[in-house]
Amino acid sequence: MPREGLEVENLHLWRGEHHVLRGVGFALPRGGCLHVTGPNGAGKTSLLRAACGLLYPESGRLLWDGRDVHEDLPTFHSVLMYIGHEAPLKADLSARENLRYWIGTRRRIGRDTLGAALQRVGATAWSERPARTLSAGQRRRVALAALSLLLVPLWLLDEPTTNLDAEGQQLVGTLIEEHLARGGLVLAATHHELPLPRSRVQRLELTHE
Amino acid sequence: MPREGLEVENLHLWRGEHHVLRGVGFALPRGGCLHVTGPNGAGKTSLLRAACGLLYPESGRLLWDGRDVHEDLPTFHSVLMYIGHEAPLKADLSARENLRYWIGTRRRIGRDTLGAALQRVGATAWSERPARTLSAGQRRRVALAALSLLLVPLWLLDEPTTNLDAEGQQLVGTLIEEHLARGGLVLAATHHELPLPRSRVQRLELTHE
Amino acid sequence: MREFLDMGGYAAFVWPSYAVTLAVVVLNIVWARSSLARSRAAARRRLAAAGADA
Amino acid sequence: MSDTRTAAPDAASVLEAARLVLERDLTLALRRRGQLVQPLAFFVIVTTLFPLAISPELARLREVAAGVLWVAALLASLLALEFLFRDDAYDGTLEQYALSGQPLTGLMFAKTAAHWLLTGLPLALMAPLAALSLGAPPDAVPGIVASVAVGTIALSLIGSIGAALTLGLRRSGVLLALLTLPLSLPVLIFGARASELAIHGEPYVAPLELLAALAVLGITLAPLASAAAVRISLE
Amino acid sequence: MSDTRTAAPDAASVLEAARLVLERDLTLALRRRGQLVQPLAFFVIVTTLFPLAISPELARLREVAAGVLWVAALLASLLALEFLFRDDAYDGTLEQYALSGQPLTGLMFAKTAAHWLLTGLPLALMAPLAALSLGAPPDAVPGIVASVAVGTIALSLIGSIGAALTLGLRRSGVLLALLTLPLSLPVLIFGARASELAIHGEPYVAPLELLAALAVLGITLAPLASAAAVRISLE
Amino acid sequence: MSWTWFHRLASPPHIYRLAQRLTPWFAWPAGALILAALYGGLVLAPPDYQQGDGFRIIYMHAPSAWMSLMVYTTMAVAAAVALIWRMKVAHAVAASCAPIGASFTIAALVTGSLWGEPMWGTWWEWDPRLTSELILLFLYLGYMGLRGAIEDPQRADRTSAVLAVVGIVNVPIIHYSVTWWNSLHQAPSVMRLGKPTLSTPMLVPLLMMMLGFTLFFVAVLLVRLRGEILVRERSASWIREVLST
Ligand code: HEM
Ligand SMILES: Nc1ncnc2c1ncn2[C@@H]1O[C@H](COP(=O)(O)OP(=O)(O)OP(=O)(O)O)[C@@H](O)[C@H]1O
Ligand SMILES: Nc1ncnc2c1ncn2[C@@H]1O[C@H](COP(=O)(O)OP(=O)(O)OP(=O)(O)O)[C@@H](O)[C@H]1O
Ligand SMILES: [Mg+2]
Ligand SMILES: [Mg+2]
Repeated sequence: MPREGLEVENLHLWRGEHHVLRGVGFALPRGGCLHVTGPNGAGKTSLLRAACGLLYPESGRLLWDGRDVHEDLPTFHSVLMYIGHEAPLKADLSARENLRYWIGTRRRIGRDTLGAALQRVGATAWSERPARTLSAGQRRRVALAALSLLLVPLWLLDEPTTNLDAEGQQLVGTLIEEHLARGGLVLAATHHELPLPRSRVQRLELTHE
Repeated sequence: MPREGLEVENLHLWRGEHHVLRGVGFALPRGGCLHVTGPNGAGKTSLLRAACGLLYPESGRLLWDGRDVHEDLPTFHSVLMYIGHEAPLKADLSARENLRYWIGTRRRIGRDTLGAALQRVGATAWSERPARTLSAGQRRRVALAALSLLLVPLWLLDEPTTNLDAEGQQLVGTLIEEHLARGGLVLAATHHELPLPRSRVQRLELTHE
Repeated sequence: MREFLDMGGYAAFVWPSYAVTLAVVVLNIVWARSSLARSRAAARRRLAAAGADA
Repeated sequence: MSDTRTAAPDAASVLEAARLVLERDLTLALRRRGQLVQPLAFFVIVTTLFPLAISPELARLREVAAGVLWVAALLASLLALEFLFRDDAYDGTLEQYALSGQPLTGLMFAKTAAHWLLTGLPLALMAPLAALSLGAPPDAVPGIVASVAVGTIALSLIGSIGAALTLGLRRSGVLLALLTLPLSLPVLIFGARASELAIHGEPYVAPLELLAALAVLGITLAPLASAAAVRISLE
Repeated sequence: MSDTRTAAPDAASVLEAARLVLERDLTLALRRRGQLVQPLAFFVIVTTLFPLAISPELARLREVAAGVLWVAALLASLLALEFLFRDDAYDGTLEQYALSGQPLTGLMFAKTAAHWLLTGLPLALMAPLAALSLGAPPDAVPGIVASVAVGTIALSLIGSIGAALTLGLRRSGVLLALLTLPLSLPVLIFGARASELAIHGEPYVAPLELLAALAVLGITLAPLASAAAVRISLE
Repeated sequence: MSWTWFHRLASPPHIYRLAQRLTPWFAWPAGALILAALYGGLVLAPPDYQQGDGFRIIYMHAPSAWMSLMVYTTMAVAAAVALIWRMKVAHAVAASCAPIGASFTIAALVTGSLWGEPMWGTWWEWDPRLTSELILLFLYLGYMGLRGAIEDPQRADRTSAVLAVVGIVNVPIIHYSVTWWNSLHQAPSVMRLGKPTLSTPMLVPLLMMMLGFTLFFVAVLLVRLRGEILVRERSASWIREVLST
């Protein structure tokens, strides 16, 4: 029987002239959290983008529940959520509208659910203002709301705690813990400790060369 | 005799419909470092942008060496350096070229000086690559190099440690300490501790309302 | 010979056509070889740089 | 507990997703008051430039009316195109579309439809006015409206390919024109011929059919090509 | 110790700063191989569109040659304009210019000069070819080159105001055209008249002088206006 | 299983060496055919009864025009293969084709123009055949411009491949434009179903020239291909080997 979860085998990835990932491999079971660390330019972002199929590795395999994801990318994409360095918000739409159009392409979503998610990230006060006027941390919080709305199994988070205040960082920890408890998988890259009990977290340290 | 350094008196700033800064004031003498903290959306970025004259406050005064800065903005600008949430890099230029054109509009700069600054931030290996291909932390490091090249008195830093690895965060601390030692002033906003001895740092906590 | 060169009065059209087309042929040889030489030089440089790293 | 294991029962269908994409683009355009009138205004200005640059005699103008009209429509459509994908690429929206698990082709089709609704359709409604001011007879109006409406569908579709191809590139404006204009030439030729025939009161069905054929070809091929190009641009 | 107290002795002068801004924009354009030929290619394509849309007869084309030439030049200049400030606004460069302690007017002037060198000048050099292919006589070449060269200076300057004004706005392309075109109308009219006179072998000095006057007016006013607009956009 | 030979065949080192070995087998016959066809076309073929010696432009024009279309088709097919199977070698083929095709398109336009002046009394006419051939040139230029504008070689490959595939719609338009629209341009005389309409002494040099140009294209393509493969290859070991020779 194929193993459940995400498996990465011997990944080699080039970016331009640069051999960034040299044989990275790991297995992330259901309910597992992998914390990717490493110095600037080690390839954390590249690994995350390769793991969601946005970058195509030179060699190596990427398996979801035992199946090569490149055989059917759309299906793989429908089980994952990737949040990069920047929250993908439209400057002219409010936080609420942004969420509606962003999450709406993936699942049906009611007004109440949306309101609850916004409230959870402390966005009620500014959820109707154009995203252009939001502060850096507020933008991040909208991304967190999106995350909490999509109950897909695999979360790929690039520096999820950036720009967040102490309470926001704690919220990231809570969201991740809840996700793990319901059998989700988290692959997160940060330079700081994840706001989680250490025992819950596997680590992968990328290095130069 | 007017006092040296930066003084902010009773600053009131509106952003759109939003009264963000309500009577903020502080005095930052030569060699002083002010760490602005506060929850997301408290107005840290707004304060920094107002302090360098990009935002015009509703009321209150901003004094540099005892003179109102709005009387002669260009002169005030020539003594300060502001680094915002994003490093202002041109995607098609290399790190070295970016620095040359960015810093070059302010001071004459030799090849060696530039090389030394790049080396200091650990950029030698990737200083000739287009900025488009740099990782988030590498971009930040280029901004640090710019900072170290401009020996202007007043540094305004918005989350300077974002995206930096442990060593990069330490570098920020060292740069700030050196700057303070030569009589410079630093106004920095972060959610994390500044990598400096606590005794060197004044704190200003902004709150909602 | 002169008659041949005159091309029945069409010399001004025939010869330029031949010149242009044959020039394209020759230039293609030159360009292809120089492009290959450039790539080889670049590959050599890359190898040297990789060697320096290791 | 197990809700992360099975496909969510409330997953959105492609149609729902495409409808939301379309709605989003229309909302965004309407949000800026006056956004809607811009391609129109551009079109009107270009068609008024000509009389200024050439000659104000109506007889002479009528001769070139169809050509001017079509070149203006082509350029107006092109100018608006730039923004079809670019903002979405900058702010990461396209990335999320590509990762949405929905067929990207469908979402691209929705975006192109929004572009046509926001530029092509208003241009078609506006064209008669411009044509009349250039000396075309009132009888020509139906033919002109029909040809501009159908032709701009093809232009939007061709343009979506060009816009997607130039996504990663800064300063892509001129390159976009360079890539799109050659492919748009047939549209221009048939469109101008249809309008010219309409202006001269002759039957214009033949070129209009060719325009329609181009539009159908575009509908089947362009979303595929631009989805492929978008995916590549994210690499 | 005290080097933060006095103005640095190695401070760059405005001239040096402006030279660097100019050099930077030229470097950026040259970086992409082929960037330089793009406005040209666009210009050539637009001038080939017209014969297709209007009629291939040279006699008829010659009548509209000057107008076509100028509308194409205007649009080529406009398309390239979008990028004059937009990228710099996105990546924070303009902010740094505004905070550089240098007079922003000088830096704006340098940016506009770069724009002209990259679009206006090549257009002027290319215009004769386009004119000849549209049936203009060879004698008209000096007049056409001169009028396009001088006219595009004015266009770049006017455009810089428009580009700066629309900075804060996304989707600014069409709005930019809307703001810039009316201001560019005089340039278009005098330019087309000068070219037309040149094509018909008549003296074209009068409109050329008016073009030059417009360019000089632009040089004195436009950088001031665009510097002010840039500052506002940063608030 | 059955794919192993395919991948070995398409592996960069194999193709590189194969290209190196095959080049002379195309280059020399191409040279011989072109020289022979030149002699046949300029000396042996009799003057045309209508066009006199002016018709001899055909030996440059028709082969160049043929090349412009054939090379584009090759490029588009290679691009499609490369996109679908993610084959670097196919990308390298497509990239090698563009400059060759563009140069012969220019040759076709110039020779056509030089032929048009004496035959139709005009250098240029906005006729469907001529216009669509000009569009072909713009497509080649757009393809190369797009490649040049993208720094990352892999993205450049894949993006420009989409354009190459899309542009293929232009090829049948060029070919059939003479039949679909009534046009100034000659109706097909060689490339048509059934019997060619040219007389044998005129036809033979033309066919030889076309074949010669085609072989020439393959030879040039093979040379360029090696360079393009080198640019794309990451594994250092065989490059070192190849460069040492
Ligand atoms: C700039 C002007 C011209 C252009 C762009 C042009 C373009 C072309 C093209 C693209 C083909 C290849 C068609 C195919 O293989 O499907 C072709 C073939 C040919 N052209 Fe031209 N042409 C031009 C002028 C002329 C003129 C003036 C003549 C003669 C009076 C001429 C005679 C021919 C002939 C005989 C063929 C071979 C036809 C065949 O065997 O299919 N062309 N031309
Ligand atoms: N243009 C604007 N119009 C209206 N409100 C604005 C505008 N810009 C910012 N704001 C609001 O002003 C407040 C302060 O924003 P600011 O960016 O200064 O916060 P911050 O303290 O830097 O937050 P963070 O920690 O998230 O970076 C926020 O609530 C923000 O939503
Ligand atoms: N398109 C590209 N071309 C060439 N090199 C690239 C490209 N993109 C990224 N790189 C390089 O690949 C390396 C890995 O980049 P990546 O963004 O994955 O690093 P990271 O670990 O996320 O760093 P950070 O901590 O700074 O976010 C870096 O050295 C970067 O410069
Ligand atoms: Mg990263
Ligand atoms: Mg902030």
